[in-house]
Amino acid sequence: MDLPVLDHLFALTGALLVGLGLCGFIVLRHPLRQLLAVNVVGAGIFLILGGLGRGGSGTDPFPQALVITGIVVAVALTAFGAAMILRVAAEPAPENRQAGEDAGETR
Amino acid sequence: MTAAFDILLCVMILGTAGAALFLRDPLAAIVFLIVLGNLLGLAWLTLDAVNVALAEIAIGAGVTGVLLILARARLVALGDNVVCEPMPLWARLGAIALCAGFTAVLSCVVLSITPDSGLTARIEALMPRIGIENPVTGVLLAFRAYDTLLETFVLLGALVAVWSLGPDTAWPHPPAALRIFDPGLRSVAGAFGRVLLPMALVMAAYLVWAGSDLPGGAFQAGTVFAGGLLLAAIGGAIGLPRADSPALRLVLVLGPLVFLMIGLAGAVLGRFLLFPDGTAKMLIVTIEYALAASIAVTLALLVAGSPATPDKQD
Amino acid sequence: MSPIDLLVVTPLAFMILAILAGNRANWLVPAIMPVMAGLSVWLVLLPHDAAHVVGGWELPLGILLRADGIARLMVPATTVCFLAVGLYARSELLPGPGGGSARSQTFWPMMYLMWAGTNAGFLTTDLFNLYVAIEMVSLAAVAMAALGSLQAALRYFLIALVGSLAYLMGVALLFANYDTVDTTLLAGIGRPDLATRFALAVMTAGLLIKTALFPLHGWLPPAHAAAPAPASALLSAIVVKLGFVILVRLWFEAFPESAGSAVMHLLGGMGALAVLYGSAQAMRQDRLKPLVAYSTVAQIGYLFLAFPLVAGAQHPSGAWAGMMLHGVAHMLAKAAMFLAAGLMLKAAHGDRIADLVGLARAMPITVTAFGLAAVSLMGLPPSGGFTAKFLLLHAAIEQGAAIYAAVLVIGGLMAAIYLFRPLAVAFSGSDMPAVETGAPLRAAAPLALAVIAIALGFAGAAAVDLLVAASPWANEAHSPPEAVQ
Amino acid sequence: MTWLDYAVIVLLFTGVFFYAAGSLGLVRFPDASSRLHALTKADNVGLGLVALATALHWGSPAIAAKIFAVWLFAIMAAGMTAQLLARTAKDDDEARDPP
Repeated sequence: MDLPVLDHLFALTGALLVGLGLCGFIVLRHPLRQLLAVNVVGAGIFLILGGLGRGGSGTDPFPQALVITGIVVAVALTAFGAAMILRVAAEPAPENRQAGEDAGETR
Repeated sequence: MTAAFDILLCVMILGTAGAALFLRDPLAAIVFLIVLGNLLGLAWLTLDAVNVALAEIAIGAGVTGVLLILARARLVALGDNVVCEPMPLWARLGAIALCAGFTAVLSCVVLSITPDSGLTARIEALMPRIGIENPVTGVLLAFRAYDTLLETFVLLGALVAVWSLGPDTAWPHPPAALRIFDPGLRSVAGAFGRVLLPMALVMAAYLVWAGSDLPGGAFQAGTVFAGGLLLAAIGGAIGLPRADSPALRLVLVLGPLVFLMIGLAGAVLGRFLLFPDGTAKMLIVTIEYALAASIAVTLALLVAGSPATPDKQD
Repeated sequence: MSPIDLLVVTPLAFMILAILAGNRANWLVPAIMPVMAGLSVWLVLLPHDAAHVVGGWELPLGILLRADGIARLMVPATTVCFLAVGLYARSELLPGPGGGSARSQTFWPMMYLMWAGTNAGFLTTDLFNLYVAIEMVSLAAVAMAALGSLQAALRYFLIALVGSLAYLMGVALLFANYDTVDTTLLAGIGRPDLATRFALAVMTAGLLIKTALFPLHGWLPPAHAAAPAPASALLSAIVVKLGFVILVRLWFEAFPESAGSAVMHLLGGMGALAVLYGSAQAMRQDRLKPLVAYSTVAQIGYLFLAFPLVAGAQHPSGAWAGMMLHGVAHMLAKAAMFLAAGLMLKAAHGDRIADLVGLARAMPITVTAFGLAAVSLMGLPPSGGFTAKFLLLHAAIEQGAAIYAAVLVIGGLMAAIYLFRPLAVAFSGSDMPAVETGAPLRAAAPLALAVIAIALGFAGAAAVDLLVAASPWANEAHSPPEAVQ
Repeated sequence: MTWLDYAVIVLLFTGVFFYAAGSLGLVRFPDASSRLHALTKADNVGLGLVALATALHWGSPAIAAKIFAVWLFAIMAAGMTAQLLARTAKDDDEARDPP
């Protein structure tokens, strides 16, 4: 089996993951599901980076390190996003408290 | 044979991703995201990237999965059942067409780039100067230590940001308890947590130590210990700390602080983050142990969430 | 030791100190002021093109930090803004009698994180390092926006996340294509192939989302208008500028060959529409902070309207100086305006423009600051805004770009109309409303910022010389990109 | 191929068979307790066999020890989750139709 596409197999899978995740982000209307979709897009980007860094002498450690950094940043942002979604859900009252919004906010 | 395995793996990855995105039941979707994370870990193993595989399974599947399951459970408790209103058909078709077009172009772009080992040779040539064997740790903590330094502050900042979201009445109380309330369930989970916590500590220490020469490192180790902490908290073996506890804050900033101090010591000697010859390994391992401790506590508290008003607990 | 590192390390160290200090974190502001001011001066005094790799690891593995012209300009300007905002926030976020609130403890680490992130972004030449810097800034920015409106912050967060991922995808493709993510290396080897074009397209789209250029601006007005005044000031003045600076680096420094005239005019056209749309929306607002927020949408437009003028000029130094000066003038004036607006709204009984009646008598210093900031934003002489718009207009006329010239003039007129309204109301009325006078430092902060924005205009010639010396074309023989002609 | 290789192959296939049987049970059995019954028992046997096969294949005591640790953790986690699932399922059933 030496189809040329096999060299690109994981990178192409990554590209399709990005596409799927993007589609999910647009179609899903709940922020938690969108957060999940963003994670899928991120995983796809990482897989592109890894798949294209694999050549004759192994997988390049450089993109591997970038991916690990990316995964950690992604989980930090996911945690913050989830906390924010929970807070928005806990306060369903619309946020347009009109008068003195700013004055009240910062005290 | 391997090609067949790779293709099967990629098909499973895409199928799982589809399920994680488009299943109607949110809990099932999150479970499929966890499965996706594990399959991606396998893909990274296939690519000989064991460090990434560990990070992907521990963080991408493990922590993210727990985080989303917990968020969903709390949303359901608030009366939001996390089900999306379906979009009108034309909008869905439009979105699908748009993404299909985008994916097609992206695939062409990916195919136009020849995979190569890139900087592998350069990195191998420089590794003897650091005195460790794992090239990924070398990139993370020597060549690109500056990225990693900033990233640890992103993690710390995320926790402070999560704290800032708590309602005014909640500060500085601990997050809503993670522990199981049913006494029978809790006794099982608690016993498990008590057994696992020391084991997780040992394993984390080993992962950092091994990380200089074998796959592993501060992030993977921190995540493993964070998992132990979370299980212990779920079983009620440990409680969650208050946000203003000085001891907690000291642990949280320990890793970034040690990293920053060692970087500044290098600056005094000539360059920020310079490791003098012969000391690189010692300094890297020091940084990694401090980082692993901070990362473990930070990740566990990120999962636990914002401070909660006390009367809502129990 | 070099200020290039310390400008990032110092805010990070203060972030740690702020976390450890808890309720006493506001005492750190006076401590960081002289340090950062000194480091900024040191940065400006560095020899031209001072640069070094972190830890002594050479490119392409290491990360190159560099004090180029843009950094020399933007870092001191952000320092001034952060210092003023820090002083303002210090008196606003004093912990109450019953101990601190979450806000008074978490604002400071977030502010220092944002500060470190912007400085890291201005000083690095590495595209992946920039990604981490962008995330530092975005995280802090969303957390600050969430102090005002959680819903607006959540929307901002999700959109910013997509923007970051688009940028990250571009970085991934560039690395796979060139085995480096350093702009100085890419500048030598960039080739206009499919992968590069696509990477540039997605990165630009992602950064435009973060910079809120029309029509990707939807998240900005609610988030910036609802946040507390110091947060709004940082968001509007500084956060959106980081994306702009990265775009400038990308198009004019790393890939000048790819900067075809079609791309430049696309960005310029979006910028022109942003000026008109943002101004029109600002004119329709009847509340003060949304007005100022829509003014940001309009003012960002000028930054991108300048792209085709810089790319198309025979001697891009004039247009370049105009673009950069506008960035700095807007940064200072907008920070001043949001801080002044915060004080005015605290004194007034509502958040509508009509509620500002008589404030000019009650709080003359604050209204003066608002007025001076407005002068710079309108582009009236003498002000930094005027010099910037004059340089841009000059370049547009020289190139026969009638549409851009017309937008520059019309945008200035519209700004005059929408900014005159709150001022006219503040000066109207005969009786003086009773206003509690806050800490004097709080009123001084916006005034100082506005005065510096005006002073940029007086120092016009010197500033322009500095900016021309700072352009990527200053030292090199090569003229602007040849693709554009 | 030595006898060891044959042993490894036999162990692997038996292990995979148990996994397949467990998964089939998970899909086909009607209620939570019988599904758990299929999954936990069959999968633990499958895991043990696969772990044994891997240890034999590598033939190094150090690696065998690590694989043993992996097996131990997996068994512990499976045991605990099965307990939790079973108790929760029982509570749910009792809540749905009280005895």
